[in-house]
Amino acid sequence: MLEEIGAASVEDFYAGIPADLRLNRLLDLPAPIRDEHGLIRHMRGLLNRNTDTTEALSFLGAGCYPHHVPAVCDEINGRSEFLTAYAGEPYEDHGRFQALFEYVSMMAELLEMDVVNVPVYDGYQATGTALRMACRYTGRTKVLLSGEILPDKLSKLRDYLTPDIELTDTLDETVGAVYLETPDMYGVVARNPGERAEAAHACGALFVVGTDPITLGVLAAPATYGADIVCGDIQSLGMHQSFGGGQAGFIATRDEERLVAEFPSRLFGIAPTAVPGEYGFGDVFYDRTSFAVREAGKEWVGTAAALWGITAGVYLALMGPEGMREVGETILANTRYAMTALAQAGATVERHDEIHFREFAVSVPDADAFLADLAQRGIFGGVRISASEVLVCVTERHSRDDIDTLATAVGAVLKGARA
Amino acid sequence: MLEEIGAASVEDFYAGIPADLRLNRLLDLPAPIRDEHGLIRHMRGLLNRNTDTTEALSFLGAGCYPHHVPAVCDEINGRSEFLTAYAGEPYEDHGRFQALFEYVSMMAELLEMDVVNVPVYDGYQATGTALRMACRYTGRTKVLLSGEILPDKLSKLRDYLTPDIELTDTLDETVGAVYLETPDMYGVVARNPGERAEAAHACGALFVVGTDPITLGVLAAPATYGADIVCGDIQSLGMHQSFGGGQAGFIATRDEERLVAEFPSRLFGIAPTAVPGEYGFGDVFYDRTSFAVREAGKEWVGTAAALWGITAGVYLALMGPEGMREVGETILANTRYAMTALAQAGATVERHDEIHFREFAVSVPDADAFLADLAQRGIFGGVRISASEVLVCVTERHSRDDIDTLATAVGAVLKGARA
Amino acid sequence: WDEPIIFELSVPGRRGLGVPRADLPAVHLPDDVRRQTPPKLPELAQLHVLRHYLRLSQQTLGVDLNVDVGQGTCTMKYSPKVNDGFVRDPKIAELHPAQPEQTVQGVLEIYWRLEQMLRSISGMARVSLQPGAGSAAIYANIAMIRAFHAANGDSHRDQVITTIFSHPSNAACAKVAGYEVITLLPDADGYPDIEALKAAIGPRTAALMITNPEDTGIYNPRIKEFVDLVHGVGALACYDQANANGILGITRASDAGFDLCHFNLHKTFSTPHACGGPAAGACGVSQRLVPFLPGPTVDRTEDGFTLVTPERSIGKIRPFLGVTPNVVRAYAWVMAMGSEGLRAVAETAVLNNNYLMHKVLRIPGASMPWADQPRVEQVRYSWQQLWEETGVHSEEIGIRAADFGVHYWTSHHPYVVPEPFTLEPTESYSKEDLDEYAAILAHVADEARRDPAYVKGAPYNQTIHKIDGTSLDDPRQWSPTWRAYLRKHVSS
Amino acid sequence: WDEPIIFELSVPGRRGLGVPRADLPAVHLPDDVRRQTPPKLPELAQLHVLRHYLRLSQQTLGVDLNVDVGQGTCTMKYSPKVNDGFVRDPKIAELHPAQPEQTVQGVLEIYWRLEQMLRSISGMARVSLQPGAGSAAIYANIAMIRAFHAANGDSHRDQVITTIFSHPSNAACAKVAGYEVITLLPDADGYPDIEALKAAIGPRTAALMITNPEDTGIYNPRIKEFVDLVHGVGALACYDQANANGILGITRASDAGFDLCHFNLHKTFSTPHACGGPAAGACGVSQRLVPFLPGPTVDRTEDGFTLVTPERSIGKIRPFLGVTPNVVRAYAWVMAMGSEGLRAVAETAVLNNNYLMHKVLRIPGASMPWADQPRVEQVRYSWQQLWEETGVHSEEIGIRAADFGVHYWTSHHPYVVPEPFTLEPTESYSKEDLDEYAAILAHVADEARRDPAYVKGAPYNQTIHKIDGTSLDDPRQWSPTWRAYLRKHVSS
Repeated sequence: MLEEIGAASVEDFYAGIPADLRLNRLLDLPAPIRDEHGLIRHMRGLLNRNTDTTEALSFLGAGCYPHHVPAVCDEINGRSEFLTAYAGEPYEDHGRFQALFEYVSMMAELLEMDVVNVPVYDGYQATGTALRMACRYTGRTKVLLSGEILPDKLSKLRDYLTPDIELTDTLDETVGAVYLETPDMYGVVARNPGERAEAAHACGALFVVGTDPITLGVLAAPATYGADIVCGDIQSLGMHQSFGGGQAGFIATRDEERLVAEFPSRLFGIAPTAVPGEYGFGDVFYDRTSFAVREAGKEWVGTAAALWGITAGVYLALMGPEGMREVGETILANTRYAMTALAQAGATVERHDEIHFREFAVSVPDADAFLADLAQRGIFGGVRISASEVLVCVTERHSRDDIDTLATAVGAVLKGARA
Repeated sequence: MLEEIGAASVEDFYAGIPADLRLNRLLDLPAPIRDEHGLIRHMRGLLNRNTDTTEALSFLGAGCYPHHVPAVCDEINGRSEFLTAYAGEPYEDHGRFQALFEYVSMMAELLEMDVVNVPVYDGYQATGTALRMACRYTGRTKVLLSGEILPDKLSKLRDYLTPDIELTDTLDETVGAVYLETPDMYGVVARNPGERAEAAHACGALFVVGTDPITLGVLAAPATYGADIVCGDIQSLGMHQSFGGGQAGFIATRDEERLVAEFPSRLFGIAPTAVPGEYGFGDVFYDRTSFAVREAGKEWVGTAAALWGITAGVYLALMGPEGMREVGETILANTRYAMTALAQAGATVERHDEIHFREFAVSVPDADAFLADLAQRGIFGGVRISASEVLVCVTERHSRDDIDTLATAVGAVLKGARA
Repeated sequence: WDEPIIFELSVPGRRGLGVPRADLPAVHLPDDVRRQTPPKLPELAQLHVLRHYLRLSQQTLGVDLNVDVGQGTCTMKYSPKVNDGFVRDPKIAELHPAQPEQTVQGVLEIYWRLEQMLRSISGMARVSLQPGAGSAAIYANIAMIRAFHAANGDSHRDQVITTIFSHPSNAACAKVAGYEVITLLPDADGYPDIEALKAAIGPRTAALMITNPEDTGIYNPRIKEFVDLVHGVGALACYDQANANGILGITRASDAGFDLCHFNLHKTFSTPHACGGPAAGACGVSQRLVPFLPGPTVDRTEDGFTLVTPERSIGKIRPFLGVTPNVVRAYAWVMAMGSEGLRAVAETAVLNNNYLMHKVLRIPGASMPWADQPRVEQVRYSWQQLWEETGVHSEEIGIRAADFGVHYWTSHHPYVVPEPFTLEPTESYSKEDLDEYAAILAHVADEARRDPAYVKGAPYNQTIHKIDGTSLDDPRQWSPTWRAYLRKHVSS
Repeated sequence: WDEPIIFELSVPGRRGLGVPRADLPAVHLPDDVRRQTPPKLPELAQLHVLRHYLRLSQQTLGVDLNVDVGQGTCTMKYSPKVNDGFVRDPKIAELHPAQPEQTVQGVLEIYWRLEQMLRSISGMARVSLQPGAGSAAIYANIAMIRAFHAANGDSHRDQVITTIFSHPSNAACAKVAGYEVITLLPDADGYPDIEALKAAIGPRTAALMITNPEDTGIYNPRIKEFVDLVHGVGALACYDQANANGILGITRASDAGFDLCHFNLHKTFSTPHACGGPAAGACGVSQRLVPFLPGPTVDRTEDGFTLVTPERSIGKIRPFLGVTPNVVRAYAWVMAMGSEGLRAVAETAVLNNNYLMHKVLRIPGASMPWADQPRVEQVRYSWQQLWEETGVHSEEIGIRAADFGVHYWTSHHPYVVPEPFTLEPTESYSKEDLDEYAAILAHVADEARRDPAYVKGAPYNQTIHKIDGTSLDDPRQWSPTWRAYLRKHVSS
């Protein structure tokens, strides 16, 4: 090939790089493992130093949840075509466009809203953007947060809203967005959310709701009680925990031009083709994006988490309305059972009288010691949220026996701590 | 649907089954597990009672080998299309036909023979059929076996050749096939195989060679020393051990009409289409099969092991001539090293002076105790072939450390046994 | 894709995979055993191997991709994806069959449990899961029959009786086992002719090997009489249950008195067909044949599961214990179904078949011989009338139907039913699937009337165009490998 | 396949999956929180869901399927299949990020080791693997820059300088972080205009955010001067290394004096693009920016690997530690490459690019602005001449090229290069692949001359025909979901 080009060596092509910037030695990297079996052996050596949640009994949640991942979800997102595609046009990647259009369309039914974006990185990002959208829409610079929010998520929001937007505790006419997290970090389902919507709207603010779509087979869609923007993470819908690698964010609004104009992310729309009855797809209102107008666009857009969107679509198609209802019912029942069982085992269950979905906190004398003691018994008992608080998560994957096992262990640990 | 047909109930369709044959109760089966997660939990409970060969250090072979399986092999044979296809025509299943044609074509290069079949069940079956083919071809009814053959394989051959063919130790004009297994069950590579071919041919018998294709990057193709039919198992070429589920058999001959006529299995040939330059595929000489003429066909044909053929094709394409040479060299070197190391550790290595490929036997005072002792140390030390003989297998997957670990353990076990 | 043959993609020096090299002395091979010239395998980079085979996969049509009702007798059904995961798990994929028994208790329990399930489904005393496929199971059955008679000093029994609508492997396996084969033809009602059976049986009869329902989809209601007649002359009755899908939980092999039966795990119990295997067969036997089963069997003891070889075992039918991945899949499938689920499978399959039959028989030119008999899980239809009117053969209809993305099969040979096509819609397909399939057939039949030459010229909408198959039966031209092709068609 | 929208396949009552039911009392939900009407999700059997998505997958063109050199700036390369297996392993897939540290030492070590590798490759002091993608890494970098200046009392710095051939996210992220953006245009030689830089810098400058080689494939030889100038006014220099593939092991961010840089693991380090994510970004920083890194970092101690939050951390950029599956894949890829392998990657990519350039520039009507400058790993070409002669736009060429089974991209906006197309052939493609790609472009260019209307009418050979996109920018018509479509186009 060099010969055909008429070049003496590959060095010719690097002529533009000055000598003083050239690294004239090899990089300092480990010796390579050139055969596949050797690489597998090396990687298994590392992986075997992990204990995963199929080996221990895990009640960890706090933003990354152990829901069941249907085999068909893995089959589809493992397909070479979907796994290795990227930015094809609506023609050669017709399947990618359709799969993502179907994902947003199924989310739209769950949310009862007409506009849903192609996924952003994660629920934190989605929330940050939703709040920025609301402030741009209202032309205001304050946000009021409600519902308890995970510290990590708050950290992200604080950074991401800087410097344009400040957080406030007072609802008045300077507030651009009232945000409600439900279920919140404690799994608490907010009561009478419609009243909050009305209060927000009365001040001219948008009502932004953060939720988990897996709740929506049983919980009311926020749009039905007045949400203007809904956002959150879709990891629950068919993604493995993957040490936090399964996150993806959604943002949904009603179909109002001014709101749609505030999305930074891509929106895929259905369109006719030259053949009647045939569907094509394309970008809706592309000119709002940074791809189109750089810094004049809304925030930015780039590679985010499309494959998880396709996967969530597969999940919703497998589950259907009945499946979503059933999974919600099972989780509600398991959560309540676990709260009761742990209370009976001697733990102090916080907010016991509220409606909890999937999560609740227990107060313990020493959260670190409590969790370490459970870990000794092969149980990941919960996520530490303060020196005396542990967040416990149960999903449809947990059997009654699993919860009883936890309760027994908790009883023993607390008794030991008191002794 | 019942209504559209005009039937009262599904019972109408069972009208042909007499009442006294009807099972008027439910089958006696375990209660079903209707959700996927529950099924996974149940199956994992069973599977976790297995210790696999990535958890123990295994030197088990004897017909099922721990070669490296390239990731691309699993990717291809896991594709929904290949996994769930079956008996499509050369049009809608063009890809299946081409993949199998390419498999036989690559095997043909390795074997230096022009005709290779679509896989039969396994190497035992391939050998049985190859010997029947030779006897049909020669019109004779005796077979002379040489090279040491695994007892299970001999069991299969005895059954399968009954009643038409008998085994003999005498080479004379009544012998239809002289069979040579190389490497044989002890891993011994037969020396001067061409002399055996000449002796067989001198008596008018065909020379049938059983081998493992993974040897053929370094060992001479049997056709080059006079084999008329070559047969064996392809599990080594990209199939997992799978508790014996990865077997598939091949049979190869030269392109002679009378020999081709004796194949029971399908042969896929390349053929032109209506468009110049385009390739199609189809069955070669279909009228010899039981599909075409029932009991008048050659033995029988049916679903066998096509997917493993496609997989072996992927393996050979990934390896190429250099890869096949290298893997052979590595195995030869590892085998010799293991023989030396075990001898130095105090084991009696049988046939130490012969050329061994992948396997060799050691004599021990008590094979069961020897293996049990090694198993206690996390080592599957070999396959018991008699009360005092153990067959040891090493492949390219074994590192020098692995072999040293075995040798050290063997030394300790033998010392313990002597003490 | 217009994908070349893989040899055409080869570039010298390319490699698809690194191989472990031993840091050890090389072994010198003497000339008489050393390969002298490297094999002419193709040389490609990994991406190019992958791309090639991915493209070929896209040119293949599996159950997962199409309305796969056109392969009657072969029971194409959905194989749940979750079950593939169990098979890929190292706890199956990386197990060696000669491991110490205590290290494989999980997989042995799966073998044992599936055997109990199949005992319940068939009513037989024991079930071997060793055979590699359905025909191998048929062969194992005839080998047991031969051993049984030999053990009873009945070696003079040298005839096996089968029927023309039983799978060809019944006849072919009996032949391989050394038997003369007598084939019964259907009577006027489409049933195996019982008078012919009476005429055929006698002291030379070793066994009856029969499918029921036969490949016509007709259940022989006098099957127990057949079995009794055969038993009356001291022979055994062996049941080919490849067509069991419509009768799961409805009737059992033991109810009709059979001595042996077989199942295809890859048909009835959902393991995928894998382009034609690996499959898995199961042989069920009555008490008196238990000693002859292939060995070893998995037995339960107080200390766990253990391998035992039956006292008069016919020996090995296949290496090791069986096609383990498919045993695992079939077990998981039955566990997810349960007794009510299996019955629903049978009833849904039969309903689907009768619904499709209802639609197909409305297509002008399509018919069904012995139309008075009820059909169970499949139907062998005929385009005889269409052929008479248009000259278009059944095979040609099938090739044109494939232009619409479905598969279609005629029947085994000989074509007792003229211009046959055999459809079995199983429980996996929806009403819409069956409507679509029937609509495609109706469309093609209509095309055949309007423009028979067009249908005969198919395909038009597939990877390749009409194949000229003349070379495939000509020894001077046939090319069963690329090297044969190069020799015969390129270099000369 | 002419595959319907999934809602059109719905039949009431069908189910794709069973769900675990708790044998426990149901929880009663009050009206204010209970869903009143079930969501109108489609109802399908599992086989039908699978079949639908498998068909859609076949209508999608990934790296594994085509000669994917047409997405310049995005470095489409082969992602070895073996690495996907590590990610599917429960030891990664079933790990929760809040597990006790001692139960995740393996994955923490992978994070730590990959950080060491990227430190070596970039020369930077530390590297965070938290960002979810390249643009998120750019944002994290600007957030650190902002925190750095704030910590130094330099909050008056409110301008960020970038170049027009740097990715749009540099401008957009800086804007989100509150900065005014100044964009440098190329000079006559195609380099970022150093005089414009000199004019732009000053006490208000917070940072320079620049790609090099830029999206033209041209390496700016005065890059160190740029960095020095920026440093001279107390600002930071931040390197967008999305285009790093051609310079791995050739030159490092630290060599030119950069304070921050980022990599895209899904471009340069082979993790698959996944239809547009999940991806993974890495931020490298010099010593003085280490305290500002997103938290936590993975630190090595005597007791093993542990999580530490930097003292002045900007906080979380993303939940948890990062996109773990891609971190695992990237680590395995570098482990298989080593230092010589990475250098070979760069050199092969650059050779491939120059070879393809050689071929493309021979196509009449194709050209390359600033033709005198050498190109590294990609080229932004122009069909300006072809357009003038035929009226066919670059986008139309791309749609027609897709008829031949390849993908092709123009460039980011604005089109500084007229009628642009940007090709980056990476190390994964063979000479034959590049010849094929160039031949397709030449063929289409020739078609454009002979019959421009034909090219403008494309596609002809794809799943669908030419899309009428007028509705997509019309609020009354646009339909970003099926329910919007039904409301606007069907029910009314």
